[in-house]
Amino acid sequence: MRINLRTLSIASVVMIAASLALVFFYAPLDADQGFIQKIFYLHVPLAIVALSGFVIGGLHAIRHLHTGDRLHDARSYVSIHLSVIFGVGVLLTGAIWAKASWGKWWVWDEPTLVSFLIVFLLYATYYPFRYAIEDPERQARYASVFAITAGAFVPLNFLAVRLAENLVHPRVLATAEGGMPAKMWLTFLVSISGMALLWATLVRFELTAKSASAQLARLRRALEPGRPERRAPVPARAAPTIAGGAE
Amino acid sequence: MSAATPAETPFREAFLAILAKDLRSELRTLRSLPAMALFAITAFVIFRFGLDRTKLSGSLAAGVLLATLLFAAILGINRIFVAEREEGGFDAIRLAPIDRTALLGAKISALLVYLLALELVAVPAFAIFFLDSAAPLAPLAIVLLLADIGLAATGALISSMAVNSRARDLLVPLVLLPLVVPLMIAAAGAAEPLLEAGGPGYERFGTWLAVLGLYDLIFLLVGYAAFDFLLED
Amino acid sequence: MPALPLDEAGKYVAGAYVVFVALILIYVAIMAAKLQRIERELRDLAGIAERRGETDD
Amino acid sequence: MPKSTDDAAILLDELRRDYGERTALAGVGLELAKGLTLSVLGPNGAGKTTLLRILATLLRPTTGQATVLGCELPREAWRLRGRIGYLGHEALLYRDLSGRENLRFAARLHGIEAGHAERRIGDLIGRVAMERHADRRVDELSAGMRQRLAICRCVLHEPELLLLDEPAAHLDPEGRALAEPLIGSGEGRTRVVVSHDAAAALRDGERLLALDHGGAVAFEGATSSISAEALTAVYAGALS
Repeated sequence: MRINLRTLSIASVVMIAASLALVFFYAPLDADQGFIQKIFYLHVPLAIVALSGFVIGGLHAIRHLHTGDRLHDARSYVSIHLSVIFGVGVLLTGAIWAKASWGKWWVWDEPTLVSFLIVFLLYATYYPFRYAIEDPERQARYASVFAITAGAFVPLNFLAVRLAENLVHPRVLATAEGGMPAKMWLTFLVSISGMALLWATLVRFELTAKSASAQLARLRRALEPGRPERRAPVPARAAPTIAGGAE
Repeated sequence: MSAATPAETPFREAFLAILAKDLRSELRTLRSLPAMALFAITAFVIFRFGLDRTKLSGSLAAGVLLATLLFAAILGINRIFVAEREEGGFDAIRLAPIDRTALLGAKISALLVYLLALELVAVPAFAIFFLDSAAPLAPLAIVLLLADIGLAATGALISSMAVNSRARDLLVPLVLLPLVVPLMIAAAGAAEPLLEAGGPGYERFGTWLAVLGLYDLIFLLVGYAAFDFLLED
Repeated sequence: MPALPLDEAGKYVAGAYVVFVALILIYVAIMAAKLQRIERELRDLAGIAERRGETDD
Repeated sequence: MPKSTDDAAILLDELRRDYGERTALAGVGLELAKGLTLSVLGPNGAGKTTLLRILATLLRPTTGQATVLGCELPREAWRLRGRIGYLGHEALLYRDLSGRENLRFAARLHGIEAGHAERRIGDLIGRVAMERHADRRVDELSAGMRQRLAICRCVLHEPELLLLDEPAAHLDPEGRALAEPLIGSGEGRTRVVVSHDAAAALRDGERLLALDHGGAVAFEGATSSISAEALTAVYAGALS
C-alpha cells in the first residue's frame, strides 16, 4: 500500500497494454476453442482478482476489528466494492464466453461460474447491509463482520457447488489444468498481473477520493462551525451560550 | 482495592438463563412458532397447485420441502433478537458479568428448538400431502438436523446485526439467502435420493453430511469469533 | 464443440473486451461526477475563506 | 494525568466520545471519591446519558482516560461488570415476563445463588410495595411500576456503584419515598445521578458536573461552591 498512485497507474497501464499485445499477437490459438479462447485471458484474471479482492476485504476487516482503526474498514469496503465491480465483468464476460462456446448465455453446469454468481449475490448485499446501519462506528464493525463471514463463505461455496456437479461436462479450463503451452501461460500470467495492478490502482484511487471527501468535510466544519452538517444524524446545536457563565 | 472482582457467572448458567427466558417468552406469547408452521403448510398447498402435482419425489420433493422450511425459518430468525433490542435485553446482558458468547449460544439454541418444532409439524404434513411412504423420514431427520444447526448459526449472527439496523425485516432474508446456498445445495443433495419414488437411496449421503457438518462448524466458529464485536458500542 | 470460425468468434471476443472497457469507463464517469462534487464544494469553501479574510481585516 | 487513588471511585481525564462527526462528550475530567454522589446536570443532548453509558461499560470512550472502581475502561471493563447498578431511561425489563421472572433472570445472569436470589427478590419487591403486581406481565404495568421494578433490578446484585439516569422519572411521591432507601445517598453509597432539576442536583450531590451542548463542561466542582441561583441562571435558557 506504500507505492504511490501515479507509479501504480503507470505500472497497470504498461502491464495491461503488454497483456493485450501478448493475447492478440503472441499467444497461440487454442486447439479446441480457437479464437474464442482469447476471452480466457480476460475472464479468468478478472475472476481471480475479484475473488482475491473479496478475501483481501475480509483480511482488512479482521485487522479493523483487531485494531479498531477505521482506516482498515475503509480499505475493506473499497476492496469489496471494486471486487463487486470486477464481478460484474466476470459474469458478463462469462456469459459471452458461454454463448460463444455452447450457444447459450448461461449454463448451470459450469461450477466455477455458478459459484461465482452465488458469491457475487452475497457480496451485492454488502451495500444495503452496510448502509442500513446508521451509527458510523457500528456500521464499520458490522460491515467487518459481514466481510469476514462472507470471506469464510467463499471457499465453502465453491466446494458445495463443485460437489453438486456430477462432473458430466468437461470443464472449459481443462486446457489450463492439463498441458497449457508455455506461451499461453506467459500471456495468462501477464494478464493476471495487469488485472491485479488495475485493481490495486483503482483501490488506491477510490481510497484517495474517499479521503478527499472526508478532508473536505473537515474543512467545512472548520470554516462553518455553526452550520448543520449534512450527514450528521442529529444537527449540531448553535454555539454554546452559557460557557463561562458559572462564576 | 476494597472489593474483590465478583466471579464471572458460569457460561452454562448464563446460557441456560437466556435460553429458558426465550423459550418461556415464546411459549407464553406464541409469536413465532404458529406463524412458521402455518406458513409452511400454506406453502405446501401453494406448491401443490403451482406445480400441479399431488405426489412429489426426488429433487422436486427435496426442493419444495427445503425451500419451504428455509422461508418459514426466516420468519423466526427475523424475530429472535427483537426483544433484546426493543426491551433493553442487550444492555441488561452486557451489564452482567457473563461471557457474551452465552447470548449467541442461547439464541442459536433457541432457533434450533424453533426449527425442530417447525419440522415436527411441517415434515409429517409434507409426507402426508406428497409422499407415498414414511421410510425416508428417519434419514431425512439427520439431514435436517445438520442443516438446522447451520441455519441457526448463520441466522442468529445475521439477525443480531440486522436488528440494530433501519431495515431489520429486509436484511435478514437479503443477506441470509445467498449465505445459506451451500447449505441448501448440500441438504438437497442428500435429500434428493432419500426422497426418490422407489424408496430411499443413499447416493453420496456421507459426502453431503460432511459438507453440512463443515458448514455448521465454520459458521459456529465465525459467530464465536465475531460476536463480541457486535455487542460493543 | 468445434471451434467457431474466426469472423464469428471475433465478435464474441470483441464483445467481451468491450464489456470490460465499458465497465471501466462507467467507473471513471462515476468517479468524475464525484470529483466534480468535490470541486464544487472546494470552490464554495474557498469563497467562504476569502470572505472571512476580508471581514477580519 | 491524575493518579488513581484507592478511595477514588471514578477518575476521568479528558474523556471524549464522538458519534461519527458529532461530539457527545468533549473532554470531561473529574474525580469522585467513594461514598459520594456526583450530580450530572445539563440540557438535552449534552451527553449526560453518554457519560453514564461509558461509566457503565456500555459505550467505549473515543479518547481519554476513565477509571471506574480501579478498572481502566475499556480495557478492564470485564472486571467492572456486575459491580455496577445501572438505571437508564429504559427499564431493561422483558415485557412478556412478569416482574418477578425478570428479576430472577437478572439474578441468574449475575450468578446469584437461587435460594439467596429468591429471598432477595422477595425482600426488594416488598420494599418497593410491588407485592400485588410482581407476578403480572410487565406490559400490563404502568410506567411508575416498571420504574420500581427497574430499581429492584438495578440494586439486586448489591452493586458498589450506582449509575442513575433520572431515577425519579415516572415515580409518584410514594414511589420516590420507597426508592430513597434503595438508591438514595444513605449507607455511604457511591452514586452518579443524572438530573434535569438544578435544585435537586445541588441538594442530592456533593459534587456537580454541569454539561453544555456538545458535551462541553460548563461547571465541575463541589456543590457547595456554587449557589442554586447561579446555577439556575446558568441553565435558565438551556433547560426545558
